[in-house]
Amino acid sequence: MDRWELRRQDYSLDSDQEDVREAFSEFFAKESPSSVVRAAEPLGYDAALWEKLVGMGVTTMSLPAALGGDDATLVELVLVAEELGRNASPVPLISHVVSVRLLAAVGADRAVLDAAAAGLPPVALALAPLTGTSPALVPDAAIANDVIALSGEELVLFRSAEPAPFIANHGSTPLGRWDPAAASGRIVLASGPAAVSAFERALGDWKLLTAAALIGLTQIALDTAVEFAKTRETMGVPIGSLQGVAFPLADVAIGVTGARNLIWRAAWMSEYEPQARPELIAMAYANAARVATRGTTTSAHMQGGLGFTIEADASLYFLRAKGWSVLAGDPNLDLVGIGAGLVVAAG
Amino acid sequence: MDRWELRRQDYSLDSDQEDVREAFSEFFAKESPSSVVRAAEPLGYDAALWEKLVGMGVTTMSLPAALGGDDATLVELVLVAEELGRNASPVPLISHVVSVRLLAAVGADRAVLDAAAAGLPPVALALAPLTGTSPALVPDAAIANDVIALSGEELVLFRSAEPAPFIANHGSTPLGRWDPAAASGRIVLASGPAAVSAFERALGDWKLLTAAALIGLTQIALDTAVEFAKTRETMGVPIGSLQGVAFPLADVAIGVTGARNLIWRAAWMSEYEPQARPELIAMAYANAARVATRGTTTSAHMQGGLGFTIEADASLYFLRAKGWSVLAGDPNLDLVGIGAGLVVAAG
Amino acid sequence: MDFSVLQLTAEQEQFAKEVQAFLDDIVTDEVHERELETGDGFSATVHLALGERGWLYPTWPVEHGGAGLDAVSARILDLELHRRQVPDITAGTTALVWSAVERYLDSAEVDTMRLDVARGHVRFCLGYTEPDGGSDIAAAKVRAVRDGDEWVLNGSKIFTTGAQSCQYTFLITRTDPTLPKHKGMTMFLVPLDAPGVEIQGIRAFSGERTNIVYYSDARISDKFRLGAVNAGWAVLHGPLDAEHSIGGEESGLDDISVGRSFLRVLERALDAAVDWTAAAVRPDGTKVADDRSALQRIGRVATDLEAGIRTPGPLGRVAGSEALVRGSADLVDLVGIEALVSLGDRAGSELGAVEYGHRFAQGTATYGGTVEVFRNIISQHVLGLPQMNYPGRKVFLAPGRSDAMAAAR
Amino acid sequence: MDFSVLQLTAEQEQFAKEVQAFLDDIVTDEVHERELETGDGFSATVHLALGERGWLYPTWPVEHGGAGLDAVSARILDLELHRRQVPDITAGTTALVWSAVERYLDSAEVDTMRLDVARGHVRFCLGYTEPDGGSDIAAAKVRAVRDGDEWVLNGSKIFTTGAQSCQYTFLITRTDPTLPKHKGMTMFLVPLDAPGVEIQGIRAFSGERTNIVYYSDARISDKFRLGAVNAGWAVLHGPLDAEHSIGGEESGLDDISVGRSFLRVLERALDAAVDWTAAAVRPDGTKVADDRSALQRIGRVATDLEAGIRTPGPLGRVAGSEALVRGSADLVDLVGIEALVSLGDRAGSELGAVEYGHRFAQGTATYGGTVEVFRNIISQHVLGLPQMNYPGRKVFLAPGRSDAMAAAR
Repeated sequence: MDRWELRRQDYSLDSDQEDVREAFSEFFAKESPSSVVRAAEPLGYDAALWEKLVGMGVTTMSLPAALGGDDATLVELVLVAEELGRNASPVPLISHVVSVRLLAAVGADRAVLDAAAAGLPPVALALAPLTGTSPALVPDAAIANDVIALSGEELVLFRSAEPAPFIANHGSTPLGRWDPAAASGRIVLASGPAAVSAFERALGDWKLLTAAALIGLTQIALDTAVEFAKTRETMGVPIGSLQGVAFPLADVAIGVTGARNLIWRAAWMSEYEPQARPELIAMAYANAARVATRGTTTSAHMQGGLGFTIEADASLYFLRAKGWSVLAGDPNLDLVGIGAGLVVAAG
Repeated sequence: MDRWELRRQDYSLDSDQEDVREAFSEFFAKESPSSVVRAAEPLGYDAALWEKLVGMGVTTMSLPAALGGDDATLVELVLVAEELGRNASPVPLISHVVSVRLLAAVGADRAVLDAAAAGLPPVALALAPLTGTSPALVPDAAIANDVIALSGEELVLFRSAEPAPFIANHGSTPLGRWDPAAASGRIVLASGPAAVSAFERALGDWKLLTAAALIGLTQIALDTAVEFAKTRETMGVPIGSLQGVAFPLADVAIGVTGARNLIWRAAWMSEYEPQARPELIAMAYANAARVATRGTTTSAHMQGGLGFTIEADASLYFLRAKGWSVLAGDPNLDLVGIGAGLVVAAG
Repeated sequence: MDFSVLQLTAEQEQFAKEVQAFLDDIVTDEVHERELETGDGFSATVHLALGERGWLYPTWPVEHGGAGLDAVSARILDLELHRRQVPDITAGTTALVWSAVERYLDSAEVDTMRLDVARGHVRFCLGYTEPDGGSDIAAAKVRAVRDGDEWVLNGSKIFTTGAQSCQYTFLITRTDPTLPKHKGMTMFLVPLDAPGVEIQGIRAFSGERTNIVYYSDARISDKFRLGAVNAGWAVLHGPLDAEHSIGGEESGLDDISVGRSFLRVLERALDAAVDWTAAAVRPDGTKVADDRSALQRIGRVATDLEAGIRTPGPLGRVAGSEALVRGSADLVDLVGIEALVSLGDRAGSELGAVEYGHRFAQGTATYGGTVEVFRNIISQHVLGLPQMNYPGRKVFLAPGRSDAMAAAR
Repeated sequence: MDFSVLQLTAEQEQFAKEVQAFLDDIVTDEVHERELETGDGFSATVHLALGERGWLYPTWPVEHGGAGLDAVSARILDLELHRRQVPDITAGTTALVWSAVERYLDSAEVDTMRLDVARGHVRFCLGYTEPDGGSDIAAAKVRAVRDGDEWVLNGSKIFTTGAQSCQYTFLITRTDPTLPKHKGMTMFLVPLDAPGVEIQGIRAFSGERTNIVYYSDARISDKFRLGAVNAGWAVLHGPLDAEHSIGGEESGLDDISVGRSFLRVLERALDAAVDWTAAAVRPDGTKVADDRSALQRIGRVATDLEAGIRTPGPLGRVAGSEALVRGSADLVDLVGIEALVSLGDRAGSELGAVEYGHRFAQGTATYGGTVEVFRNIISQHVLGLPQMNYPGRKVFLAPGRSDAMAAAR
């Protein structure tokens, strides 16, 4: 990589992007307060909320206009995903949007694409390639009839009459123990290298959107902790005036701010120059996973014993931060991949 | 490992051990103040100081009485090494003592052993097995004529007319670029599996003593920073009363205290039940390297800009902490070994 | 220095067998299932069965309801209870409070109560923290107002863990708001069945239950006052210092780290993750056991665990919590998606220990004072750093404890 | 949002070539050798040569001694200077001070001085910190006493970096000790050749040189006073805010992180360690490049580096320093014993960047205020947390900056 390349460093949002952010910020704030999040536990799915969100056009916004979409880019999608995360919203937005983009990218049959884009029920994506035909844990499979998976050399849309059995989990997401052998239909979307590269691109999209959601989650966790620290007193002073409280929260702010910009940059590059810095996705994702783990832990902790209770919203953020960040497996393997890429480039 | 084994947990020193600790504490405090340490830079060797230390019997104390020693155990040696570290003392005590123990363990010729035990000049140990005959960086080789090294299947004492050329280095230790091909004499001490196991035992001893020295270094760095924090004021209060200063220093204290006990336990086990928990040496060493890196960094930093100057003793500790902790290579590889051992035991 | 395996006498060997057989009998699956469901930190059947044998306070003399055990036998029993994960929070709080009760309650009452405590029929919880008070115990606002031979209590306490399983709470109250913060407090042993006392459960995301206890014109007899009126801070200090400081009495037998029990949770999580690693195959067909990046992280967690176990007293309290918080998160990462499956949905797999560990970990940074409270203690009493003169300055330890802390260095 | 490669005009392309040719000429090996030896952070030959072309303050109009460059051309020049590691500390301090000089010095003096500054003949350093004062600048004790049309200075300043290469120091003094801390201070531009001014060098373990400057009855003309008597805190604030806050002017061209320059040191160390990893073979014959535990750590450092570059303003200041401090230590570990060889003893190997990085890193946690100062700024101005009411409370930022900070969030 050329460390002296003359690139713009413009992180500002244009007015369309500001509008997208604001619209979804308002939507989630209104429709998905923490009471809604709690009511959807443990499954982590509010079908009515999802239906409203589909009504906002979220499932098609990033499709080309020719396919009924709005040509939104990954940059807009990460803005939406952050707002989702900021409300810990119980909707399968990320895997569904990524799946629909994948169907469009591989030129899936228009009927298949349109049905998926309709969003009801959502489509799930198996984040790890299938090994044999044994059941696998698949995010959102507990609420989806259709699951897209890389199976050997083929990218396949598996159809089932019923969603997979729900497995209760740390982050209250609609995790299913999904059995490819139980599928009643099987549509091959691509095969050979095209299948693998389409899958990897989709996995990259998923990681970027999940990174954004994790940062939204961490931002709200931080905001909650800051409010607590402003008002709670110990030894006659607000706890937030103590460096032992303020400095760890400042570190969360530092982490969140850098992580957000790194995600934006990775999304922009992924959209406009996907070959230029492919490792940025892995960096944005692994970094967000770490920032979220630490940030939500710190934010819950700074609320003392209260932050450890299920009544505190801090608990929602803490559990989801870890619960979302390992759905695609160990995020540290992304670091290994980054290191390997650098060493190969140098070798 | 049996996590429920009924073992004693007695970390107290007996009176002999207290005497050893006190004697060397006094010796180093008197003979090796920081002015002596600075005067010996960059080589990191004060021959007169070393001669005095040899006079204390340090080179023979851990030999069996039959070989002219005092039957001191690894436990006493780690106490001595910590005192050395606490004064950043410019003497090759660790590699020399380990080398002499190694000579005794392999039943080296009495003349060879006695000459080595005399300590003048010191004997060095190559911490990595030789690869071919190319020159290698060997700690203390810049002041030693004799270097012990594992060469293929043989453990060899190489003799040279002159010490290896000194290579200036981060921690101001007598690092030499030592060339086995330039040796004028070559005494085979052991061969085959016996050579490897003797070398590994010596390397374990070296790691334990180095861990202890690193902890001594970190303790004095902490003590120095605490004194500074008690007296230095900002915003009308002593900086040590600010949690932003006090908490990181408390973390150093926690790290040092646990690391010291872990070293003691590893030394005791290595001496009395070397087969029971062999990974304790790697744990004690990798942990000490990390605690020392962080602890001396924090301690220097808490002295602000002054802690960054070469005039501050903090600089002596900071540079040596890293400079001593990678002499045997990447300490993180010990963590890989620990993990591998656990997984093999479980598999 | 001595880390040798204990050589048991024939009697001790026999005792160990007896303990195992007894616990095999009373610590049933049902005990653990009930604990998972309720989060009580208490099993009445086990508690009473142990009390029956004098094994709740096993070193107490037999005539006081103990079993007169020697230190080694007591350690055997203690390890077996931990190994079987016997819910023990209420046993712990009862023990903490008893030292103050024994010293300050009317001696006739003490004599009556001692056997009930030893047998397990009387149990105590801690009424320190208030809903808006955090770790600043000396800011207590629950009011106690004298009315003849009675006191009238009003206010509420939070984190009164185990109240639902106890007969009394060890309550710190404000009896004179006009006096300086630490001078106007009085301690009581409050019967939890008194009218006006209401217990409301709160669940932590670890599954543990704690409580808010409301006092609404609750009336208690003056005989339940511990120590002099307005001298409550001194009464509190025995149990508080015990909670804040070195656990073992330097017996050379006990674990030296106050955080040892947290680290047992990390041990279970680590062992489960190591077992998983030994067997796991990734989708690409490679074995996790061959991945040195995974092995390095296992090595790191195992090392932090070992260092934590070796860190004494309150320093070990912080080291243990930090090792668990960080290590459990690392182990979830390592195992990945399979680590997310809830303990209850796991049908016997050991991996639940990883998921549980990550939830449980967070509470350990708060129990008995946050890690920040302990860092303050270490800063002042181990390092001797100056104390900030906050408007409502807190005294963490009685003066006498400083020396013990410094000695722990 | 735009991260595209800049499309240069023909003129800009031409300018880039011109810059390269010119710098090839003036930034010689000798310049770097001298810097390694002296730690001055300054090369007189390079500084004057840049000044001659108007490239010290390249966006200044030509008539002021600048080169009237457009923003893109200025960025081209800036990157080339960084790429060639041109010693630039004194250029930086001069730029910080100039804004205050221009505003507060007598306008005739300013007009005289401007061209000399632009040409590089007049240079400024910062006289803020005192030997016993730490980062609390407002605690300044250096006394300035009026004597007719002169001021008499007594006291000493530390960390006056570059004083040995400068003509003036931007000095904060105490002119009225009876007024509250922030109200009794006055700023001066002190000629360093004035009698009674003595400069004494101090070396950092990074090799950088800084100074203690002693003032012993040093007399300076009142014309060197900047701003009103006792109004020094306001005068100081322009340069101090610039140092503490967002570097670029949101041009969309400049690096957003105040810590960017620290991270260039980490970049060099990382690149060297990666090159080493690609080739290194361990004594057991395995390649380091095949060791996933090594690759993971490289990936971590590269990721922290990338995140640091993306972190804006003072947040990036902390992120950059922390990434460098942690990352450089990790890279020394990775490379092992070969990483210890001193930069000077390395005979051209790139690995010196790792060893140097680990030494240099530590200063970045202190420059322009410690990372703790910046965490305070972030706590108060980004998070809006309440400020402790310390006896000698410090004002980090002028009130107006709060909004800019909040906007950076």
